[in-house]
Amino acid sequence: MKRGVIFLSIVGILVLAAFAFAIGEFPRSETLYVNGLQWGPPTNWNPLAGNPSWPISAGSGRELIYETQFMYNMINGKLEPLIGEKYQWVDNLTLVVNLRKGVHWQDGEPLTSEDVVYTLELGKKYSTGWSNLWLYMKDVFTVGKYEYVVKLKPENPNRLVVTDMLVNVYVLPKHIWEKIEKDNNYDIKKIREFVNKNPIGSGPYKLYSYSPEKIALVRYDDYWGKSVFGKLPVPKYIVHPIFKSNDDGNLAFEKGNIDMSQQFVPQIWKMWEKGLPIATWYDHPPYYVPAMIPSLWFNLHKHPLDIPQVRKAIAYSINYAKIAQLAMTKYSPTAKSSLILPFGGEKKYFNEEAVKEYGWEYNPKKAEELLKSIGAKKGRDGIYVLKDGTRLGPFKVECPYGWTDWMVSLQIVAQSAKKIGIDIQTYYPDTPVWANDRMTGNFDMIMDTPAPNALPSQPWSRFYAAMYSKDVPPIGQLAFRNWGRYKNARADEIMEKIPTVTDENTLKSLYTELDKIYMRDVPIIGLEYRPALFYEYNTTHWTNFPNEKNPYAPPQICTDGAGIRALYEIKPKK
Amino acid sequence: MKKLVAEVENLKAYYKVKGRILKAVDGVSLGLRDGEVLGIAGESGCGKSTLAMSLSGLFLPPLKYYGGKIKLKDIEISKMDRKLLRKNVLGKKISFIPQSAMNALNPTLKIRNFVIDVLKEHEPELSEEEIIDRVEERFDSLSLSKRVINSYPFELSGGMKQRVITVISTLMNPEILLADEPTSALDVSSQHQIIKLIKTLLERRIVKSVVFITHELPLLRHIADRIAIMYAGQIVERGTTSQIIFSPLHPYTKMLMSSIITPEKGMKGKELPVVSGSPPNLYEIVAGCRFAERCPYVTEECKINEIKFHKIGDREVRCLHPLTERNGINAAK
Amino acid sequence: MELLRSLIKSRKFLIGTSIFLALLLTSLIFPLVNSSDPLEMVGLLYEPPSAEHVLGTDNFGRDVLIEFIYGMKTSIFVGLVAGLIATLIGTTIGVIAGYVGRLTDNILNSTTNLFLVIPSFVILILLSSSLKSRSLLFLAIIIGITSWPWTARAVRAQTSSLRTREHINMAKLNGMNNFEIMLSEILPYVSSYIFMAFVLQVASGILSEAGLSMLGLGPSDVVSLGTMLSWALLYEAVRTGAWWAFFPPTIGISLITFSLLYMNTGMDEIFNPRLRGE
Amino acid sequence: MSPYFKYILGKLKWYVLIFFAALFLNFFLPRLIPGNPISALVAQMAGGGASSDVLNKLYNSYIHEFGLDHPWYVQFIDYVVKVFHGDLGTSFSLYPTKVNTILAQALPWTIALQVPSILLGWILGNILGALAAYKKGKFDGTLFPITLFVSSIPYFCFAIILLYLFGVILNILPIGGGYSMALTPTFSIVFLTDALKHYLLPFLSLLLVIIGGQAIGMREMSIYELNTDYVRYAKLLGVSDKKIIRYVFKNAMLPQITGLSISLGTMVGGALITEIVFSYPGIGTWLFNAIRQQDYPLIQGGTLVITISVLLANFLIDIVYGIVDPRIRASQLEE
Repeated sequence: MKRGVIFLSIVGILVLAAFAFAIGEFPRSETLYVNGLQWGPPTNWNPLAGNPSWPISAGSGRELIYETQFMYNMINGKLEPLIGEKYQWVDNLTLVVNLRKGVHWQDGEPLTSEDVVYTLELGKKYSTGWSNLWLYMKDVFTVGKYEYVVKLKPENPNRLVVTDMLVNVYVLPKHIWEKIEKDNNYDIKKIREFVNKNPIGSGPYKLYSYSPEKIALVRYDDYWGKSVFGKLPVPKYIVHPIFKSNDDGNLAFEKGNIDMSQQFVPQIWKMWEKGLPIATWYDHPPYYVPAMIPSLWFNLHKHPLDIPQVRKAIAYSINYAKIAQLAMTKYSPTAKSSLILPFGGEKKYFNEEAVKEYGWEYNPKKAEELLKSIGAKKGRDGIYVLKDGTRLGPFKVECPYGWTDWMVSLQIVAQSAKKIGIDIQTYYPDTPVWANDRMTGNFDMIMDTPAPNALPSQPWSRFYAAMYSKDVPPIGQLAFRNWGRYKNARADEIMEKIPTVTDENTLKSLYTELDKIYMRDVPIIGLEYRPALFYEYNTTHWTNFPNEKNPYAPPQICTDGAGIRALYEIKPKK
Repeated sequence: MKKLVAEVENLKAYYKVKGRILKAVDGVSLGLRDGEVLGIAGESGCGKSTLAMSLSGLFLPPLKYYGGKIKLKDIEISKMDRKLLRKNVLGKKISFIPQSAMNALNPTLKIRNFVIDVLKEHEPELSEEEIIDRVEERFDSLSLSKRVINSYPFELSGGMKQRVITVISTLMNPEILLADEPTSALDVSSQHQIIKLIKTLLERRIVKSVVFITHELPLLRHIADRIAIMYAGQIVERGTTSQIIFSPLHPYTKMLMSSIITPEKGMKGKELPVVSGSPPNLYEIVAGCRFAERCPYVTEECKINEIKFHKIGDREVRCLHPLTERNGINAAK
Repeated sequence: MELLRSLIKSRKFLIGTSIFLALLLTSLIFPLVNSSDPLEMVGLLYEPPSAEHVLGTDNFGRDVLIEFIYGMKTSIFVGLVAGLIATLIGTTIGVIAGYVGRLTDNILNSTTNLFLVIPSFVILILLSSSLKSRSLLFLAIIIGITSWPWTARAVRAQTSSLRTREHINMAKLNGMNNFEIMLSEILPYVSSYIFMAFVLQVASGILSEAGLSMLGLGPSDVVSLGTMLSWALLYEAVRTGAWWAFFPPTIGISLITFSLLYMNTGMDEIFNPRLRGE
Repeated sequence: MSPYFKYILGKLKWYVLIFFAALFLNFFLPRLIPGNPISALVAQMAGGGASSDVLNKLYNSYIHEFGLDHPWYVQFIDYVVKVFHGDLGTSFSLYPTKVNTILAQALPWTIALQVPSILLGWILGNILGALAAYKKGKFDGTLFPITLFVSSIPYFCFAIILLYLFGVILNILPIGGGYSMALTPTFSIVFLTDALKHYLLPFLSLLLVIIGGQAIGMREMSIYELNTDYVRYAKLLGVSDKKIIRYVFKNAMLPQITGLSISLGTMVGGALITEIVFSYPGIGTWLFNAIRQQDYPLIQGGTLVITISVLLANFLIDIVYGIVDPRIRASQLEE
């Protein structure tokens, strides 16, 4: 009897405790749910580790915990002040940056130019994501508490890459990281293993909790920006659930459990046609703002793909409109034959006439004419054979399994090519295999995006990733760009020149010349235009998200770059 | 003449498989007297095992009862409720020794537990100790080792298993023991032991009468008092042991007697036919004598009507042209 | 001949075989009648069934019905080849282990058990991820070489029960060598079991292909029922309610497997009369 | 030494052997996959425009950190030594998370999903099979083809159909994951009911297919046993049906126990796919992601944990089997 009473009371206490635990960890009206920015479980928040988790991960939560000096606005290509107040190239080799006064870290310490210089120098000391800066930077030093100067190397003065640094390198607190360095004996291997569970940044949010299923941030109410912007971000919590498949994430978004999503949702307009309170930046095709060019790369050292006419024939055979419609479900305008985007910040360099004169478009007839012009004949199986007896195929075209829009794009490439008489077969290995094939040049054709970022240095970065030949080892060894091993002295020369030029007219003519070389040699074929980040929102719980008609912030998912301004303006529904 | 302990009249037991009927026992009549061993012989597939099963009154599907009577003294068991039959008759009044001792015992059950299960079924008031006492006593008296009781079946040799089964079957002193080829899978010395055991059981009146079924007609010489020869679901000849063995009337009996019999060990259910030719298809029985196909003395007359029993002296035979008793030459010629 | 007659009499065998043959023949004859390329992209993403596309279109805008029929052919092909390989390896190992006995048996049987215990599907996933060429034949071979242990086990059991039979002893006395004995005295006696095991292996081969393909490890450039499922899952057919993308392959795989299992049950009842319940 | 102990010892020897073979396979199979895990890792962290030199350095430092620059036998010995110290290494793709940590998080989900579904499926399947064999006739005639068809549906197809039916059409159950994103795993009613909701579909899809497969096996075994001589003999001795069914059930169960131990590997394999389809946070999902990422330590750890669990389960079954089936002990005596 007695035992029974004890047992019952234990059960009772447990039940009560259980309820106490479960009630409202994240009140819905104070929590913004986002997804599509982190796929695996979180591992660390260490910017030196190489693969930090959201929001430290590259290009998806740049101003939340740690901040960059300026905020990039992908719509107009401008750099907006944050920690940095202004920057100026005083001459071709000297950059002067002024920081805002009164910025402080989340532990109360002031943020000064010491911190910025220290951070940049970490990249010199260790292999980090921003170590490449030191290929172009000679020196960096402070001038007082709120100013610092970057000196470029006269032999390699790349202003574009150094400018990128202002919007994509997190500023780290010197007083904390010095200690971490010391604790780990200045051994980068050990420093990388540092998980940084409690990152101290300068931003408006702190890491609240994490598990393999989600990452939660909580607002830091003493944020320095409160006085500057006059208010704090509205959501008290930002939670990023980690879904294991697109399905789960998209369903949660559809149901309103996710407020802002960066996932690829095929045919998203069907959601609002169903009456759901869902929207994207544009309410019409292409729905998102295009920023990158996923492309088809050729192995330029494999016969017969080393023949430009063969590559160009393939370029003519591809039905770009179909890719935009079917693979991208209308999220892409039909791709043009240029490495310069005809939109946004780089539109000014796009040369319509040059593209018309030297470029290609979907035209199967022209493709076959081109093949015939180099003496190719159709074999009995319907596939062309070159004069030297080389059959055009079977070529393997490769992209990672699970990258759904790419998989469809390549299916269309294969089917299009088959129709004009080139045998292309799709191959979808796992991501590491694809990544490795790409780097070692172990492919016929492979799909990849050159320089997949929205950065101030575009479209230079794109050309550089696709065509710059210096430091690129031959096929078989690991390369880290220019997968096809393209080589052209004049192109290299132009690419070296562009980052040092300030005159817009010169720049335009240089880009046009570069683009003409690209169209002549066809080292890669742009297949579609893709947004840097998908941005779709559900107004069930939060409203006043920015969009084309209310463009108070760019579509940078409310948490990244200049897009973070949205966090101050969205409103809870009740 | 001793009194009858059991009587079978025109028993019909057929197999019904997928709508077709196999007439395995097709009108058999028999009488079993107190204290005697009745031998039933025939080649495989003649229905003798089915007859043995049917005599127990338990028709296990797909075997079905189609007519006739089985009378045990005054009880008519052929139409008895199966539950009552199993409770009151089987094991107690009629008991059975199955053909292959090899698989007749549950491999995962000790002899001891099986015996308890069997006896409890019939005498629920007995305690386990009493049962074991009684069984041990019985084993002792039949000079079988008591240790066996605590064994699993697979720990016993084939001959031993068969003897154990014989003892178990007779634990409740049944009036009739149906022995279905109890020796067919055994070597010669084990065969002798079993036959000796059955004789002992009879002498001590533990069982009153035995029906001994075998395909080896000569074997019956040492044990049976009377013999019935079975062919194609019917008894074709009946008589005393010496009559059947030494002066068969039916040509089939003669053939059974004269053929060399080589039972193959371990090939149950696949014994070679002991006589040339094969028995008729029991699904579609032809008119006339069922042996006609194989009979060396067949005449047109044989194939017309069903052959009835003919009395020749005190003997009965289903044959239009029985052999003479003296030299086996067809009497009609 | 008599075996065949008794097989035909088994309703289960008959039903199973007719379903299987019907599916197989459809998949073989259809391409002769209709020359459409199953890879042709005739529509847009997940168009619902219409008069033009009876089963709608899939994520690539392809006609699901045509894909389904070609997919069935692929799946059956993989199943047959994998089944054949598994049966060959399994029979060889089973017969040798069962007949030779002793140490050979010990070694072979231990190997067999090893492969039975380790989840073979995991090995299958690892092996097929390591394939550079995702061709149909390779896939079938890999499935075959990971699924033989079941056959080996069954054949070994049958063979060792035969080992002490009279006719084998007689063959030995007549100077036949082990190889000849295995070939002429054992194989014929276990052939019915081998065939039954083969049927089961075909079924399991089809399932393995479907499982692998569903994880994205299937053949490239060929439609199989498994790849159809994989695409449906990858392209969110379940969430978007495009049932026509995943229902046909599901039914297809299940029907083929069911027909083979039913066939097998029918045969089992004939070869093991006790199961007939008579 | 008692024969039973000898039997167990004999089995144990054999399991240790398999364990080592598995250890070996676990190490080598992942390394057969072409390409290498580091290029993906480096590619992932390198924004566009980074120079070859920097990335090259990064690449080499990772190769060194992960010990991939050592010859394979050194790596293998290192791995084995670590395994015996209970250390499964550090994940590549989730660097610097320990494999132990990841698996410890995943294992409870897998066990909670698989153990009950396999056991319950086995028990229910056996009862159903025995019932079908015993009742025969229409019960069996309709039940058998249905069961066979259900067991012909692959685990994952079944999972997809259940997902569509309950998750999308009826919209009453979640379509994936282990629990709702708004919750944190705690011991609370809200959490438990939520987890249960997520549990239902994967559990059901496993359960039904396992029931089907087991019922078919049991039906066959029971029919076989029902037609054995000992059943006939017991009947002829007047033993009641109740007792006979007990004999039959027990004897038919015995091969089913070995059957369970043998098909455990297959079942676990099937359950892994189910986890993947339902994005269930168990070992299967992790293992699959690890394979996709060529995360050697995580693949090795995952397959090792699965192999060990299957081996352990088999060993347990062997012990039980030795107790229930006297023939096993006897056969051990003969040797």
